Amino acid sequence: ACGAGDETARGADGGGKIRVGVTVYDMSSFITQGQEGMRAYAKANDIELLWNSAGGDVATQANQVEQLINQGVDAIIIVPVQADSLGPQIQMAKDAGIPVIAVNTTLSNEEGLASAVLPDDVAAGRQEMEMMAKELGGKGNIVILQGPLGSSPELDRTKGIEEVLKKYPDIKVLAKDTANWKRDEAVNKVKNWLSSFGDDIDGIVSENDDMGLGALQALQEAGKKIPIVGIDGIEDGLRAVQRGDFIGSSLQHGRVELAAGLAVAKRIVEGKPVEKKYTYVMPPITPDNVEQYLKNVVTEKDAFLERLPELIERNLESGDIANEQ
Amino acid sequence: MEEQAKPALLSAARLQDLLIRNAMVVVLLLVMAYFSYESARFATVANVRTILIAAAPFALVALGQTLVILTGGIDLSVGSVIAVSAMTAAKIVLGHPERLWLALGAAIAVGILCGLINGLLVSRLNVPPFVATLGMMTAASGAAFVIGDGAPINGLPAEFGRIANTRVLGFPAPVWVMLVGFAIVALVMHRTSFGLRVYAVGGNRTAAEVAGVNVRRTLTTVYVVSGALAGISGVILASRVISGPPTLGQGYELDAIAAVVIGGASLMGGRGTVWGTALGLLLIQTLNNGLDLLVVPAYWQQVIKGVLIAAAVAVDMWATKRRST
Amino acid sequence: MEEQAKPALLSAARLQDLLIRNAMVVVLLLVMAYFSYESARFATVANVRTILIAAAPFALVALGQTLVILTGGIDLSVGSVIAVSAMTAAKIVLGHPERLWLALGAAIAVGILCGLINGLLVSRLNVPPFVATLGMMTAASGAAFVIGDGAPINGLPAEFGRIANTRVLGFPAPVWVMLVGFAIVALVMHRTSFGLRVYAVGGNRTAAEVAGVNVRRTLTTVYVVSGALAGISGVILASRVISGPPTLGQGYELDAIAAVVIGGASLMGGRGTVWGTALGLLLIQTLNNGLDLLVVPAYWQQVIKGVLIAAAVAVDMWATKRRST
Amino acid sequence: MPSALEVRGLAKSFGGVPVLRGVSFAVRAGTLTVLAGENGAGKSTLMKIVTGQLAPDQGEVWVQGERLSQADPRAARALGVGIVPQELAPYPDLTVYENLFVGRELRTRAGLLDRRRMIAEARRMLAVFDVDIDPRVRMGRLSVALTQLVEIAKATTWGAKVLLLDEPTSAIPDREVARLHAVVRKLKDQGVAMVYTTHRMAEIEELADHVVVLRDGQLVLDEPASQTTEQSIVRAMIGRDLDALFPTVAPPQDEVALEVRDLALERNAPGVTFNVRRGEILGIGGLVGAGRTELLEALFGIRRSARGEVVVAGKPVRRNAPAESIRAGVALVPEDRKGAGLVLSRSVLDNGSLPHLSSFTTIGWIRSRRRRGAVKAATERVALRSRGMDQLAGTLSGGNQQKLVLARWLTHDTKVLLLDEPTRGVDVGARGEIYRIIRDLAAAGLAVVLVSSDMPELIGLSHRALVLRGGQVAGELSRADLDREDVQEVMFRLASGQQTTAGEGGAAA
Ligand SMILES: Nc1ncnc2c1ncn2[C@@H]1O[C@H](COP(=O)(O)OP(=O)(O)OP(=O)(O)O)[C@@H](O)[C@H]1O
Ligand SMILES: Nc1ncnc2c1ncn2[C@@H]1O[C@H](COP(=O)(O)OP(=O)(O)OP(=O)(O)O)[C@@H](O)[C@H]1O
Ligand SMILES: [Mg+2]
Ligand SMILES: [Mg+2]
Repeated sequence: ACGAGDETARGADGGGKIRVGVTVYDMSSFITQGQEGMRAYAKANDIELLWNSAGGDVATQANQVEQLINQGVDAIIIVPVQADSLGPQIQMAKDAGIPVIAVNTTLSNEEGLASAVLPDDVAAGRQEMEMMAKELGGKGNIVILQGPLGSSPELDRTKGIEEVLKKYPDIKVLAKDTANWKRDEAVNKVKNWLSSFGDDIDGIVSENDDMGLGALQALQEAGKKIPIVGIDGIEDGLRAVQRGDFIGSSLQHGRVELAAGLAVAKRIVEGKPVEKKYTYVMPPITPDNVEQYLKNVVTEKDAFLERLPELIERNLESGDIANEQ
Repeated sequence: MEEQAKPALLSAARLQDLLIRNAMVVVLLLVMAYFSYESARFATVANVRTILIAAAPFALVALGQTLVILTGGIDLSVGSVIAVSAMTAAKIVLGHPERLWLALGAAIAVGILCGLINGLLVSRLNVPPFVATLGMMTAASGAAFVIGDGAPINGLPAEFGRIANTRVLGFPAPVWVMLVGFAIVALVMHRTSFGLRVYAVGGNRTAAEVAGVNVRRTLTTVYVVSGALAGISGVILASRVISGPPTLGQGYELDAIAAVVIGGASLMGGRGTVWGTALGLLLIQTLNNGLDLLVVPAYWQQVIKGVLIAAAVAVDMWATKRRST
Repeated sequence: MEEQAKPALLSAARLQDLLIRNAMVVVLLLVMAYFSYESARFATVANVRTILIAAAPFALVALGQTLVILTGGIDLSVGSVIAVSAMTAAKIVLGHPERLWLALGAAIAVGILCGLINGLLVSRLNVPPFVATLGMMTAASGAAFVIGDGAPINGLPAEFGRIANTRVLGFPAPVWVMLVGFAIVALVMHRTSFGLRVYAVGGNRTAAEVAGVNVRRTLTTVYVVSGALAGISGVILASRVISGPPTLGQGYELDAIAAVVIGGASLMGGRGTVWGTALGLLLIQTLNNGLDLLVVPAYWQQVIKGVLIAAAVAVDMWATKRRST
Repeated sequence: MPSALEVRGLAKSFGGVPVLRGVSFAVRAGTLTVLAGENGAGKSTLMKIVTGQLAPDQGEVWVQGERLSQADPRAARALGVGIVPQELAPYPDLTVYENLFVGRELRTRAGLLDRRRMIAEARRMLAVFDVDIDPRVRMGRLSVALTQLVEIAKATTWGAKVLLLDEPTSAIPDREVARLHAVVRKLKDQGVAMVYTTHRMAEIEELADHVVVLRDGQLVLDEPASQTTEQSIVRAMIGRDLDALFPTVAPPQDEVALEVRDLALERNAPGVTFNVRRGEILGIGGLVGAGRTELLEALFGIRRSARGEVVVAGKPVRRNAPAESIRAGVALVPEDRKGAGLVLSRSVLDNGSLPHLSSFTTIGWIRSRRRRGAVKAATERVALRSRGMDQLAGTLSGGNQQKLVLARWLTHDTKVLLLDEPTRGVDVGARGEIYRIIRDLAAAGLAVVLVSSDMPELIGLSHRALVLRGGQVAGELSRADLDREDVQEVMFRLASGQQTTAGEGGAAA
C-alpha cells in the first residue's frame, strides 16, 4: 500500500511522508476493521504506517514501543494490551521527542500522552443495561457475560451495567462470569446456566456481540427465547438485531475510532492543536436504525471507506468522533 | 496362579481392591456425587446432554492426542488445526449454503494435511514432536488469520449450523460422532495390528523396528489421524455457533493432553488407554459444568480445577503404587 | 582416534565439520544476516539492547525450565507463576513506594512456594510433572485474579519501575540479571555435583537412586529454582511496564520450553545444555524482533515463525545425524 | 561378630503370586556366596530387596548388625551395600567417567567438580579390566559388554562392604571374566562380602565359598562350596539332571543363503565379506568391542553402513532398511534385550506376536485365538516362566525376557537368523533346549549367524566360525579346527591379534 521512496524521506524534518508506528494489543475483528480505517486514512493523507501486533502480551507491547522509538517514527499510536501500563516506555518516547497517542484504552503516565482517543465503555455498559431494563420493565432475573476479566473494556462495561442496576432494585443478577469474548465459550457457559436456573432467566446481558450470539445458540438448543443485548455492532450482531434476536447493541466502529486516532497523530506531527482527549460515544443500535449501520459496516463498507477520511476530519472539528453521517 | 477363583460374595478385601484398582473412577464418582448433592439440576437428562455436547469437540482431539501420546509424541497443533479447518469451512460456505458437504470435506482435508506435515517432520526429519507441532501450532494459527484476513468470518448461512445442530435420537449429532469415535478408536487400539504397533512404537521404537514394524508409517498415520479429528472438531465447533473465528480452539491442546495424562497415559509413550482418556475428559468436563452450575466465580473455578486435577492424579498414583506392591 | 591431530589451516573438510557441528549457530547467523540485510535498523546497538531486554524475562524462565527438562520433567506453571508473583509485588507496592524491596522479596517467595508445591507433588506424590504443573498453572492463574480481585492492579508508584528500568553500564538491569543468571546456571550445571546429579536423575532415575543421589531432593530443588526464577521474571515484567496485570506471562511456558527443546534438549530428560537454551532463546527473540522491524503482518509473522522454528530444528537434526555416522 | 549380610525370612509376592517364600541366609565378610537358581527363581528380586529398591512383604535385611529399616536405596547404600544390577543402568547421555562418579563426585578445594582428576581416576579403574575405554566418550555409545564392565567398575570401587553382583558376566567374554574374577578375589581379601549370581557353572567352582540355591522362591540348598558338586547344584535348581548340552548338528546344504560382500560401516574402512549356506550355523567370536554386534546390526540395517552388499537367497537387499531385511527373510535377535529386543510396557502376548503380526490378522484385525496359541507354543518351547500371556514383559525376570526375545523368532518363516548373544542370562536347564531348537531350524534349511561370547556355546554349535578383531575378519575356523583341543587358545590369539592365520598352531606370534 505504501508506495514510493519510503526509506529516503523520513522524519518530520524531511517534510516527506509522515511515518506513524502503531502497536495494537492483538489481531481481533475490531482491530482488523480499525486497520482498514487507518489504511484508508493513511492512503488519502500519504502517511506510512508501521503496524505491529503484541499478541496480547504487555511486555511484547513494551518491546514494540521501544523498537518504534529506535526506528525514529514521527508518532506512535498505542492500542494497549493493558490499561494503565507502559509508563517507562511513554517516558522513553517523550525523551526521544516522539508523541504517543493512546487509542481505545488509556495508559498510565497520562501527562506523557500527547493525546488519547477513547471509547466510553462505561457509557456503553450503561446503554445496554438500560435497553435490557426497559425490555424487562424494570424487573426480572438476568445473567451477565463478561469480557476477559481484568481487561479494561470488561471493567468499564461491567461498571456501567452495575451503575444502571442500582437504579433497578427489582432486577436480580443470577450469575455473571466471563466467556472471554468468545462465541463457543459462551454457548457452553449459558447452557450450564440454563441447566442451573432453568426458566428463571429473563434476560442475558452480554458485554460483546460474539458472546451474545453464543448465548443465542444456547437458547436455540434449549428451545427458549429470552431477550439478549450486546455491544460492538459486528456483522452477525447487527443481523441479530435486524432479526429481532437481539433487543439491541452499541456500535463500536473500529474503522472510525482508529482512523480518528491516526488523524489526531497527523495533526500533532504537523504541529496543529489537538484536544488532550477525544471520546468515542457508542451510538445505540436498535431495530429502527440498524439498516444504516449494516450498510456502513457490512454491505457498503467500501463506499464508507471512500468517504471515511473526509468524515474523520469533519468529526475532529465537531468533536463527535463517533458520527457516521 | 489363576485369579478368577472365588466367585464368592463381594468381600471387604475385594471391594477395597476394586476401589484401588479404579481410583480415578472413584474420584470421578465422588465429584459427581458432590455436584448432585449441591445442585438438583446436575443429575438431569438435560444437563447430561449439555455436558456431552460440550465434551464432543474436546473428545475428538483428545482421541487423536491419545494415539500421538501413545507413540511417545505430543500434538500441540490441534487447537490451531481446529482454527484453520473451521476457517476453511466457513470461507467455503460463505454465501454458498449448498457447499455444505464440500466445506466439511475441505476442513477434514486441511486437518489431514496439517497432520501429514507434522507426521513427516517427526518420522522423516526426526524433528522432536514438541517442536514440530509447536511450529505447526504457530503457523496454522497464523494461517487461520490469513484465511479470514485477520478477522472472523461472519454472515454465514444458517444451513451451516445443520452439521452440529441436527438431533439424532434425542442427542445432537456431535455427541454421536464422539461416541462412534470412541468406539472405533478403542476397537482399533485393542483389536487390530495397527493398535499394537502404536503401542510398540511408543514403548520401544528400536525394538519395534527390529520386529519389523514400519515405524515411520505408524508415526505418520498417528499424526494424520490427530489432524483429521481436529479438522472434524473444528467444523463441529464452527457449525455450532455458525461462525468462523480464527481463535477457535485456542488452548484446546492443553485440555486434550491433560485428559489423556489424567487418564493414566505416560508422555514417554507406550502406556495409556482410550478408556483412561474418556475418564480424564469426563472429569474435566464435569468440573467445568458443575462449577458453573454452582455459580462459582471464574477465577475460583480455576483455582479449584487446578487443585482437583492434581489431587485426583495424586490419589490415582497412590492407588497404583499400593496396587503394584 | 584422537581428533586434535591436524593443527593445519582450516581445511574445507574441517570447515564443513565445524558447520555441521554447530548447525543451530549457523542457522541463527543466517537469520541475523538476513535481517541485517533487509533492515538497516537491525544491527544497531539500540536494537540489540531491545532484543536483550525483551529476552531477559524469557531467559530466566527458560533457564529454570532447562533444569526441569533435564530431569525429564516439564514446568507448565511458569507463566502463571509470573502472574501471581507480579500481582503480589504490585499489591504490596501499591501506595507504598518504600516497600520496593519487600515486594521483590515477596514475589520471589511466592515463586519459590509454587515451585515447592510442584516439586513435592512430583517427587513425593509421584504426580507426573505435566499434570502437577498443569494443576499449578490453572490454580496460580486463578490466584493471580483473586489477588487483584479480578482486575489489574493499577496506579502503581513510579518507583516500582526502578527495578527493571535502571541502567547499569549502558544496559538495563534485567539484561544483567539474565547474563548473571546464565553464568551461574551454566557454572552450576557444569562444575558442581548438583549439576551432574540433575543430569543423572534425568538420565536414569533408578541408577541415580542406587548411586546414593537424593533423587527427591534433586527433583524438588529443580522445581523450586524454576519457580524462583519465574518469580523474578514476574517482578521484572511488572516493573518494566509499571503495572500488575493478572494475565502477565500467559503462554510464556510454551516459548520457554520451545527455547530449551530447540536448543537440543530432550523432553525425556538427561540431555540438553544451558548453551543450547541460550541459542534457542536467541533464535526466538531474533525472529520476534526482526519480523516486527520488517513490519510483517502479525499473522504472517506467525506462519513464518512456525515454519522457521520447525525448519531450524530439522536442519539441526539432519546435521546431528550426519555427525554421528 | 555379626554376619556382613543376613536376610531373615524374606517373602515377596507380586499381584498375589509369591516370588520369595521366606528366604534366610547369611554371608560372612570376606567370602563370596553364589546365589543360583533357574530363571525367575527370585534371585534379582532378593537382591533388589537387599539394596532397598523393593520393600519385602515380610522379613528383614541386616547389614553388619544393622537393620535396613525401610525400602530406600540410599539407606542401603549408607549401610555399605552396592550392586551390579542385572539390568544395566547407565546414564546414556553422560560420559563414562561421569557415570562412574555420580553420587561420589570428586571436587576441588573450591567445591567444584574436579573433572581432570575424575578422568584420571576413571582410567585407572577401567585399566583393571584392560580395556582402554576413553572415559570421556558418551556412555550410550558403548556396547552391552563394555557397559557391563563400567557397571562393575562403578560398583567395585566405592568401598562397598556388601556387594551384590547380579549376573555380572552375562555379556562379557572369557578374558574379561577372568579379570573380573581377579577383582573379586582382591575384594574378598579386603573383607567385602559378596553375593554373586551366574548361570555359568564354571564360575561357581572358581569363585564360590558358599552356594545358595533358590527354587520357586524357596531356599533349597545352602552349603559350603567345598561340600557341593555341580551336579547337586543343578539338581537343586531344576529338579533333574542335565541332558547333554550340545546336540549333534547335521551338515549344511550347498546352497548359499546369505552373502555379505565388503560391508563396511565407514566409507574408507575395509569391509567384511562372508557367505552362509542354508542349514549352516556360522559362529562369530571376538573380544569385547570387536565389532560383532556392529556387524550384525549393519547387516540387518538398524546401524548405518556406508558401503557393501547384502544378498539373501540370491537377491540383493537394500542397505540401512530393516524393513527390507525383514521382508527378505532376515531376523535379528539383538544383544540388548531391553534396548532393542522387547517393548517392556507390553505383555508377553504382544511381544511374542509383534514380528509375525500379519500371520495372526485378517486385514488388520487380530485373530485372538490363533495368536494366543502360537505365542503359547513358542514360549513353552523355551520353558518361559511367566504368570501368563498377559504379564508385562518388563516384569519378567532377566533370563525369561531373553527367552521371550529369542522364542518369537524361532519359527520357520525366516531364511536367515542373526543371533547376538542369544542365551545371555538363560539358565542351564533351558539352554540345552534352545540349542536343540537352533539345530532343528538349521536342519530345516535356515542359515544361522551366531554371535556369542560364550566359548563353549560357539564351539559346540557352529559349523564354522569367524573371529573378528577391530571390525575385520581376523581368521576363520573350520569344524575340524573347532574340534581341536587348543581351539580356545587359537581363537583368543586371533581375537587379540597375536596370531594371524587359523589352522597350524600359533607360532606366528
Ligand atoms: N514387578 C514385577 N511384577 C510382577 N512380577 C514380577 C515383577 N518383578 C519380578 N516379577 C516376577 O518375579 C519372579 C522372579 O523374578 P527375578 O527377577 O527375581 O528372577 P531371577 O531369579 O533373577 O531370574 P533370572 O535368572 O532370569 O534373572 C519372576 O517370575 C518375575 O516374573
Ligand atoms: N575401548 C573402547 N572404548 C570405546 N568404544 C569402544 C572400545 N572398544 C570398542 N569400542 C567400540 O565398540 C564398538 C564395537 O562394539 P560391538 O558391540 O560391535 O562389539 P562386539 O564385538 O559385539 O563386542 P561386545 O558386544 O562383546 O562388546 C565399536 O564402535 C568400537 O568403536
Ligand atoms: Mg535376575
Ligand atoms: Mg556384542
